[in-house]
Amino acid sequence: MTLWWSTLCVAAPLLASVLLFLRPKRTAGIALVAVTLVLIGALGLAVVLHDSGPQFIAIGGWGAPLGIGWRIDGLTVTMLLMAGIVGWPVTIYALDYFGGAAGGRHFWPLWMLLLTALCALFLSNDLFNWYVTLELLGLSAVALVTLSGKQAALDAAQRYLYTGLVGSLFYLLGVALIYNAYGVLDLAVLREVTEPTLAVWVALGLMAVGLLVKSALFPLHFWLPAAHGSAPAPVSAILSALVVKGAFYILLRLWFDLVPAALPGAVSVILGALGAGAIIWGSLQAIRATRLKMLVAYSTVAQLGYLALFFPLSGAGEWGNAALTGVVYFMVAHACAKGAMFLAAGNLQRAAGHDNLVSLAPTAQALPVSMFAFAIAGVSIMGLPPSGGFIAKWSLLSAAIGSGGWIWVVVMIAGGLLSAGYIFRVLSLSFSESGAEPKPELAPVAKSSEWASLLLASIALLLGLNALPVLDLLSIGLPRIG
Amino acid sequence: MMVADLYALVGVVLFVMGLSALILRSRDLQRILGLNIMGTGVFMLLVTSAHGDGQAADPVPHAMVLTGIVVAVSATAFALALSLARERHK
Amino acid sequence: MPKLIKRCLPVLVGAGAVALGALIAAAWVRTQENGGAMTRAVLEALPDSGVSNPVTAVLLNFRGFDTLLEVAVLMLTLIAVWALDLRLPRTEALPPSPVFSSLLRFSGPLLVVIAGYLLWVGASEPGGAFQAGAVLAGGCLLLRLAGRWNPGARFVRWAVSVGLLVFLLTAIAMPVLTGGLLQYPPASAGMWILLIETAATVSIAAILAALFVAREPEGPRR
Amino acid sequence: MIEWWVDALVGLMMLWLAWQALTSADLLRAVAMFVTFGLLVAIAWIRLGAPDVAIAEAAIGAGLTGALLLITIRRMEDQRNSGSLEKRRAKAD
Repeated sequence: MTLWWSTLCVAAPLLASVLLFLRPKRTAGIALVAVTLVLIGALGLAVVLHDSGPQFIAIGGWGAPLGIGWRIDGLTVTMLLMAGIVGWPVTIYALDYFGGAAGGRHFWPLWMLLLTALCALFLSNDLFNWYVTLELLGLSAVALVTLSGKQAALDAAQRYLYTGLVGSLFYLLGVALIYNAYGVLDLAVLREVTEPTLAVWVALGLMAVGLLVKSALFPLHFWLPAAHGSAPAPVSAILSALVVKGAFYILLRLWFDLVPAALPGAVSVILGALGAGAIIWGSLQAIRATRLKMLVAYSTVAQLGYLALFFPLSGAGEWGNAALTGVVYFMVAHACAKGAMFLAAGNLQRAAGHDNLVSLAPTAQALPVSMFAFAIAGVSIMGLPPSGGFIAKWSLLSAAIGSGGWIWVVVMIAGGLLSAGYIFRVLSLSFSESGAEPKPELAPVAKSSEWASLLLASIALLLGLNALPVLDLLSIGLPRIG
Repeated sequence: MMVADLYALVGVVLFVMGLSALILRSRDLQRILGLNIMGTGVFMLLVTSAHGDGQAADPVPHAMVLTGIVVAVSATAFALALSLARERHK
Repeated sequence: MPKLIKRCLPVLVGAGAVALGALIAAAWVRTQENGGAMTRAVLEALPDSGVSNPVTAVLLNFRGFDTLLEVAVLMLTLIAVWALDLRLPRTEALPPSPVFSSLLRFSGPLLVVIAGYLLWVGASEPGGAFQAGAVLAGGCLLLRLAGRWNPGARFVRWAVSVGLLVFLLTAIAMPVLTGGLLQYPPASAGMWILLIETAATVSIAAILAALFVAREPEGPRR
Repeated sequence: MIEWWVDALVGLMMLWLAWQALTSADLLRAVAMFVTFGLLVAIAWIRLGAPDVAIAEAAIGAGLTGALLLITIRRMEDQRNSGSLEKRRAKAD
């Protein structure tokens, strides 16, 4: 069964992309079916995992080192579930957003290819296969950014494209160094043979730089705000919620399987410091932003900083596992909350025809469901109980406290306060006086789009209320550290 | 010095040369050339890693480079079209 | 101040490039040979792969999943270019010239024959779907630029996606036959690979040619 | 011994052509240099015992990429000309 469930996650969206390409005028319902199948596949894998533990699949029947392998453990399945859970409301939202527009004809096959790339990336355990999935993911993401056709989006897309390609080439150069030294691409084999030589260090450094560019860690985030802020709303949600997580997932895998135990502490402290920089800098930019979608995009820069805090905390002995749980939970909670925020922001933008914060108050008051969704998502982003963001930040915080990393504690608390600053800027729109001004003409927003954002926000909340099953799932086959 | 080492060195120089051009050049077309030359540098390292002394060459890096060349031409075509689209809007 | 930075930038980038290059080169040169275990593994499995050119065996069999995703990358780029809607003139045909049309009469069929040859020998000699597809794309473009051929929208869409479709359907049909994803039955592996490669050649040619034309074909007028 | 010099020559020419392609102010010349560079890379693949890659490099890396670069330069010029034409018309109106 493992084979069928995992194949479903990759084959369903890929087949859908071909069908949607062949029949551009057909309804996009095919996409909804494909996303549902991804979700079913991920759930099926969760059941298999629960019953019989981690699984390996040798594609082509060759096995390592000759063939490509899929590895299915708690981390894989959690990520696949994340893709399916975020993908579903986004697809519902996009059905209306791109429904009649000419751009939709291209959106659907591109979105399906992006989902294929993401699922293949999460399943894979092979250095070169990851390169191909990264290219598929990166190119489809850039193509999706261009769909609005505006000059700002095209400029952002170009910067995104060039940066992404450089990131891929750095990664591939690292792969070449590893292959030159060991002649193997399968991570499970490499795990056994790599030693802390100069070649391995340089290779890991190159791969890490490439992947950090792609996951937009400060100060390599320069391409993100414009790209995420100028893309069509459902695309922004996909990019912020899912695409940046793909590169970070590979980094996590490399961290556990390739980084030799004798890691100089300085490296992880530097990564942590960059994370701290991201949290402070991104939050301040979000507080200063004048456009709603730029605010949400800078919030992503800040939140991605928390992912990097994992690195200094992972070395904290027994607390390392709390840090790992925290960072994975953070990825999922952030995906749901940030996806919901971008969808809600998109509703406001569509209704008002712009997203300038100063004159958005009447629009916000006309769309209570979207604002409610934004508020719930905000609770998770701030890390307040009872949300998924709270569980994630609590795990990270307890790892920091337990290991005596007080500096990280201070950063996390400061980050929480700063995020409250920018989120309340948006929420205050609902309560500000606007009676004196004439009511602006608002474009209609589909009910399904409003409810899609609320659904995704509610899942972020639910992740906090019902955390145990997810925590159990992601701990299956998770590398134990410390 | 072995032949493979010579080409590996050329590959490294091509990589950093392309990267520098990408940072320093301002015209789209030159930056795209820089990306392509960077890629060729990586491919050269991959192929030299397959080049053992006297023994048969390892076909896996050859296959990887073939894949890489096709990805590179796809990305180039997209990058060129994107720069054309930006130009039109100006 | 910005002027100073602008003047210093090439020097800084140059110095950084030299340092990075030196680091990579040092890491590369000091690496021991990897012993060739992968080469031995490939040669050992080659008789079961259905082809005798090891590169083709890696591309279509051992690491076929990479290639499947790569064909998806190609289709993706074409959709991405079409989505940019470049508003190019409807026809970019070259002006008719007697030299060109007589050149075409020879080179068109010749390129198709070369493509077919490259595809066929790919099983045992250097060559294969990508090389054949590129040559075939050249032939299609020559015909198109001469104004001899303007394929319809439906044909283009099928030609572009048939490679991915056949590859994917084969991949997910294999578990029924052999129990493994993309795992061919050893006896008929060569046939399956040729089937996939033929479809892929058509698609690669169509996509590369369409990337050059860069204009989305319109559907039938309503 | 003589083979060593062939490789050194190919390597140096590649570097020189790449440099020319990246620094030339004339874009058409840059593309011409790049295509020549691609053909030399194909020779390098043959020297390194990778004939499959050499065929692909010559056909795709040099041929097709070169064609794409050239047509883009031409389209840029066409676009600029027609763009200025439109502006002139708009002024005349």
